[in-house]
Amino acid sequence: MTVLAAPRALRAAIATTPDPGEDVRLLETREFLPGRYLLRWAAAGIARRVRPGQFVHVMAPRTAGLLLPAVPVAGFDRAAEQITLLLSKEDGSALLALRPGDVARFDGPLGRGFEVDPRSRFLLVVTDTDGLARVRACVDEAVATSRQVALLLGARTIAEVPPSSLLPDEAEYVIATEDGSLGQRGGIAELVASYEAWADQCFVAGSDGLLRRVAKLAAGRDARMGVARLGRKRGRRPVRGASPRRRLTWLQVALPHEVGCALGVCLGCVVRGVDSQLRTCREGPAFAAPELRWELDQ
Amino acid sequence: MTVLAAPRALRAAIATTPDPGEDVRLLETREFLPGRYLLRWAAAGIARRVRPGQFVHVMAPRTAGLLLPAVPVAGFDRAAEQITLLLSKEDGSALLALRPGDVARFDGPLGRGFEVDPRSRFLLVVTDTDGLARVRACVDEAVATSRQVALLLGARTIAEVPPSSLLPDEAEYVIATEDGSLGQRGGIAELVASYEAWADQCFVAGSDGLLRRVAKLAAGRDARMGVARLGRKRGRRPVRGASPRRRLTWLQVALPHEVGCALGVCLGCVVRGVDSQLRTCREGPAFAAPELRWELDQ
Amino acid sequence: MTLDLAVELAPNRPGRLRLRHPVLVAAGGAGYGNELIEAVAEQKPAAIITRSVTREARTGNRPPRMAGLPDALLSSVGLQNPGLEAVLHRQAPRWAASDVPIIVSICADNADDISAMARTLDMRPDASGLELNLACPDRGRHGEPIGHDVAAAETATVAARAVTDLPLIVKLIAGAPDVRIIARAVAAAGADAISAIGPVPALALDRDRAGARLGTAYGGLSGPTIKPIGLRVVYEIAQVVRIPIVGIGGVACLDDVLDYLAVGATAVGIATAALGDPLLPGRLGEELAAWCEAHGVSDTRELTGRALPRRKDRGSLRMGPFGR
Amino acid sequence: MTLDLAVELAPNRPGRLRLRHPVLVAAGGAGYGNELIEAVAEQKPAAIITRSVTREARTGNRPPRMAGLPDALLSSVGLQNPGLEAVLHRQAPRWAASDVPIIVSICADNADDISAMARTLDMRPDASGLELNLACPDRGRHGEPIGHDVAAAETATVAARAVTDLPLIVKLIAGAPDVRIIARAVAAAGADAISAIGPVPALALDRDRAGARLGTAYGGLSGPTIKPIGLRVVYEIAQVVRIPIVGIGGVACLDDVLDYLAVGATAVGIATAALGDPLLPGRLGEELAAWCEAHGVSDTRELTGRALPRRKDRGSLRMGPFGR
Ligand SMILES: Cc1cc2nc3c(=O)[nH]c(=O)nc-3n(C[C@H](O)[C@H](O)[C@H](O)COP(=O)(O)OP(=O)(O)OC[C@H]3O[C@@H](n4cnc5c(N)ncnc54)[C@H](O)[C@@H]3O)c2cc1C
Ligand SMILES: Cc1cc2nc3c(=O)[nH]c(=O)nc-3n(C[C@H](O)[C@H](O)[C@H](O)COP(=O)(O)OP(=O)(O)OC[C@H]3O[C@@H](n4cnc5c(N)ncnc54)[C@H](O)[C@@H]3O)c2cc1C
Ligand SMILES: Cc1cc2nc3c(=O)[nH]c(=O)nc-3n(C[C@H](O)[C@H](O)[C@H](O)COP(=O)(O)O)c2cc1C
Ligand SMILES: Cc1cc2nc3c(=O)[nH]c(=O)nc-3n(C[C@H](O)[C@H](O)[C@H](O)COP(=O)(O)O)c2cc1C
Ligand code: FES
Ligand code: FES
Repeated sequence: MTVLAAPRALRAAIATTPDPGEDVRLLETREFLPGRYLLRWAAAGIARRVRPGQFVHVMAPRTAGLLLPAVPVAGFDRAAEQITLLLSKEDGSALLALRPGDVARFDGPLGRGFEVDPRSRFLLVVTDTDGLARVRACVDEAVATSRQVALLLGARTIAEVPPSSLLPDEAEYVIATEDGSLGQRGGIAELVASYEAWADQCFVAGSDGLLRRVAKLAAGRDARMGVARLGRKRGRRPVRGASPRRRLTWLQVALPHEVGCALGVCLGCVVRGVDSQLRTCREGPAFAAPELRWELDQ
Repeated sequence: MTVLAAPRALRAAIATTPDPGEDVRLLETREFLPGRYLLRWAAAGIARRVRPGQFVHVMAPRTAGLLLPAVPVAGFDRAAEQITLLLSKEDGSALLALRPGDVARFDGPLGRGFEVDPRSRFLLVVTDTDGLARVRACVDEAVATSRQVALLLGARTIAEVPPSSLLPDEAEYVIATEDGSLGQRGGIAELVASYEAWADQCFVAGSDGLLRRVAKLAAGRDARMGVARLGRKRGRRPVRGASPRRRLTWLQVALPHEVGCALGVCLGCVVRGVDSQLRTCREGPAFAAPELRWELDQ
Repeated sequence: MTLDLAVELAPNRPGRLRLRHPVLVAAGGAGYGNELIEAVAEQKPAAIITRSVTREARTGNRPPRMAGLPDALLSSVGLQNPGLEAVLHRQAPRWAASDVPIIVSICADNADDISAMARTLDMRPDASGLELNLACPDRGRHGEPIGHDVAAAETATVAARAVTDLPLIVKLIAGAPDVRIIARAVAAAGADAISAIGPVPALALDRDRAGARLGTAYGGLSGPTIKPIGLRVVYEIAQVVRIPIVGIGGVACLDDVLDYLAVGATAVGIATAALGDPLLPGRLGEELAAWCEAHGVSDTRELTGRALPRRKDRGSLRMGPFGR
Repeated sequence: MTLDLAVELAPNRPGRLRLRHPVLVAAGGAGYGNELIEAVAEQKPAAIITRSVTREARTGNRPPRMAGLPDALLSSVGLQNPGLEAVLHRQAPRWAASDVPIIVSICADNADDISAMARTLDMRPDASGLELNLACPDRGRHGEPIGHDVAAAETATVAARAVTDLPLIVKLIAGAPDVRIIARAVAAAGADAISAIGPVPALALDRDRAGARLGTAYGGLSGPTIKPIGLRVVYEIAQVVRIPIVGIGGVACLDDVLDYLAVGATAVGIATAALGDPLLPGRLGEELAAWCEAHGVSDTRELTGRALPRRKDRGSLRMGPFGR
């Protein structure tokens, strides 16, 4: 098996972040669901700078650099200088073979994270078992900044519901399962409506279907809530995708980003935006919902 | 990455050995040369039955069962119920990722080992860095049965010479390097001549070139030594490849066997015999030199 | 829920090649099958396809014949076999005694040999079917395999079909410029089923890089590494023929079986991984049954073709930001 | 010992495409090159081949476009690019400022477009060479790639050659029934060098197996998994042409570079592994230099073709028990 030697930090030099790669030390691997693991790392630099929605590019160890090198930062503790990743066995990441004390090298944090408006007090996070890794850090952000946060999670069945120990006590954790084996029966998107008035902002990641359903709901929310269209009252029309504009958007989504250059050059991570193609690794992985071309059935 | 679950013991049921696969526990991994490792295992059943030249088929862990599942047993200690394997990083064996205490499953011992004549007192072992794993167990056999043994090892340079700590003190360890950086300068085959009178039997494994050179020497030895042709005085002409005949042969070679069914059905391990094709996994990996079609330049 | 894992590989000849479950041993994965049959009481493969047999004996290729690569096997056995008559003489009596169907793979580069072998097998009660291996290099076309050429593939299929009504599987190779054309031709020429893929031509070097690692230089790549190629080929074939497909190439675990079914295979064959673990095909049959039970699937045929494009999707312009 | 790592990719145009060492970035491995060039001061790749450019702009394929597989990448970007003029306008000024030669990959399914693009490039000082990508599906031949067909490959090569004397590399694909025939034709038509291989057509499924993982269903397989296929193709080509070959496919470490050189490549290209680690091509150039020094090799050309069959070996009947 060809294994690449650890590269020097380069992506960082050209990417959104000016920081070089970092040697990180594995503190703990915990199987929180069958085949799903939480990995906690000592990673001072990344923990200090990371924003929810950002990812790291695993430079070493890896199997020829190809097995899902991009991994979302699922949690952070700036005081303890730690980050957590959530990985599933099917990802085949070489990180799962490591044991506590082992060292890996991560390039990051990379990409654009969620924009949390300073004035937002109530944050809604909506996800499913697979999407959790991409939005879980919003909960840490909320707790660190003394906001209220609710995390709605949908799963097929109770066996796929992550334990509440994955979340800080401060977070409200609401569950729906398709078979009704835990929490509400049905899809989690159906629960979003009852939070839309409460939440100042909503962050979502999960299956395509979940994203579409929540996006559709959000598209109708402004009207229902009587909210002014974002940015309308400002003098200059803000640039789509610009931070201030994103910050004011009720719904932001984090798209999956697993492989590719994370540099913006391979165009492998492209998704369709409203008026251009967007690269998940550079313009994302977090997007304001209105930036994306949803073409929803309305 | 697909990883096969541990299969039940089957090869054993149809193979030369009537024994099922065995769970073995790693005791120690030691890097004895850069990129080359000695792995010591608690493996009571295999240690009890193994003969020098035999191999095990690694059933678990493995990467889809393909990366060199056949590994020669490089050493054994019947009293301690241990065996050792020698692996190099290039083999890419999943065994190298294990740590002490981890369990693997081996099918074996498989194949036909060397035949040591009960009357032989002086054993000569000839090899090179890569071949060592296939013949090193002859030394353990010799020591266990109070025979004298000399191991001649050829390497390109001192950096590729395994340390003498790999061998018991009782063994004579003779080295030649191509660049003269340790021991005699030149090929190891050149040293065999000075042992041919001393040795009752000779066991060799290594590069094709080494095997050919030693085979050529051995082909002329009978005449030089005035040794009667093997088996000639017996009533019935012994079957080529039969144990008694092999036992009387001065030179036996262990051929490499890395992949394939180890069952005799895939014909992937075939080598050319004097009057038929021979399967390394069943008729070998140890062969009497006269069984093989050398087509030596004479 | 009654669970039906059985599949028909020759639906036009009902019951003639009915398998208890969809996982079989592909050609080369168990020799002529008897060692395996005799050792296994449970976890039996659905069927065993023999290694390919030629009309006359062949000594096979110059060693070394196999090399282990990361997640793959490179091999070039070269059809070593004692010829069809000898194989039948030595092996067939035991086939008859087994309840695992034996499908005899035959290989030749001319219609005469194919007809002769198919005729011979037609008269034997011990073979449950025939696989025609189109990987044979055609001496008439600078050694390019028969399976690369529509006309040659068609001729070969007709040569077998004309003389036997044994279930006939035709094995395609991955290297054809457009495998769909070959698949259509072979189906039209009377194949009961199609199997694909065979090994992918490849090469590996000796440790010192002074030459190729195999005696023939070139070898066929098989094992997990080739699965994405095999899935592509089966996905292509499944969209153009209606006969059953045996998906082969890199199967080593249940996920691989489910993948091949999803792209349109009715059954799945295993060679390389069965060399390392001869019980694998039978065990995966059991695992498939358990999986179906756990997922409320009562007939594996429900799984076949699930991932193929549905007609209504074609030409649809509606798609979201990530293409769905 | 003076160490000469330099290689000429267009020996008939001396000095026009002389590389400092043999490891370059293959098409798609670094976009149009400027991000990489501007970030790297040392460990520079020997050259950068741009992602393929078409005459008119293309929006590329429907997402998702990439999937990570074990030791491989499946991708289908679909030639997203703003068209040659726009690429030259935005990117070429910075190419001119760099000392890393930029080779522009062009792609089209008709001679007109190829001529037009080659002519445009011929007039620019900033491109050091031209790579003609024969993977383009030919609309005139049901979308079969140009590189599958001798006549189409020849026409395409002539179309470029006739209008430029820039160094011309023609990139072959792995899927041709007999790549040697294409290689010979392309060399005869005036290619200065040949590169191979491009990605291997393959497919992967979504996690729930309800459809293909990529938006286009099919994708191209690249990365370590395809190396044995790439080595086979280069080994084949090297036996029939005398022009330099750029070996591509699955290169990720020094051993891979040495392998491609041994089967006849003069230089080695990296795409997939360079996506993960953009410094890799430059670093492997340095590692190669160190290796040559340690092994007493003074010129990498000594390594090229070492594993190819030597004439004297051919037809030799003498071989030992293991075939040597
Ligand atoms: C595009 C392409 C290019 C190729 N280029 C070359 C090349 O340049 N040089 C080269 O030597 N090989 C070439 N081959 C053949 C390739 O090397 C073989 O497919 C590969 O070696 C598989 O090994 P094998 O068939 O010998 O081994 P096996 O493990 O025996 O595989 C069995 C297969 O061999 C076929 N087979 C092989 N020889 C014969 C024969 N004489 N008669 C009948 N059937 C036979 C059978 O159909 C059977 O499927 C090429 C194949 C393809 C598809
Ligand atoms: C034997 C064979 C069978 C195939 N069968 C199918 C099939 O059934 N269905 C199918 O959709 N595809 C098929 N393909 C094409 C295959 O899917 C592509 O090679 C693969 O998807 C690579 O992706 P890409 O070229 O689109 O992506 P990219 O990453 O963009 O690769 C770039 C390559 O795309 C080529 N390219 C793609 N489209 C165009 C175009 N319109 N004009 C010019 N160049 C273009 C370029 O030459 C370039 O090399 C087949 C290819 C082969 C060789
Ligand atoms: C050792 C070996 C021998 C094979 N012999 C044959 C054969 O005789 N005839 C044939 O059609 N295919 C033969 N194959 C090809 C397999 O049937 C199968 O098509 C290919 O190996 C891909 O499947 P796998 O990845 O499960 O091995 C052989 C494969 C291997 C590994
Ligand atoms: C993301 C990506 C984009 C590619 N784009 C092109 C391209 O535009 N033109 C081309 O000829 N080859 C393209 N290729 C193919 C590569 O140049 C190369 O031939 C192939 O990927 C095999 O090499 P690798 O294993 O090093 O990636 C691309 C490959 C990848 C992975
Ligand atoms: S991952 Fe390459 S452009 Fe985004
Ligand atoms: S390894 Fe299969 S016959 Fe020996």
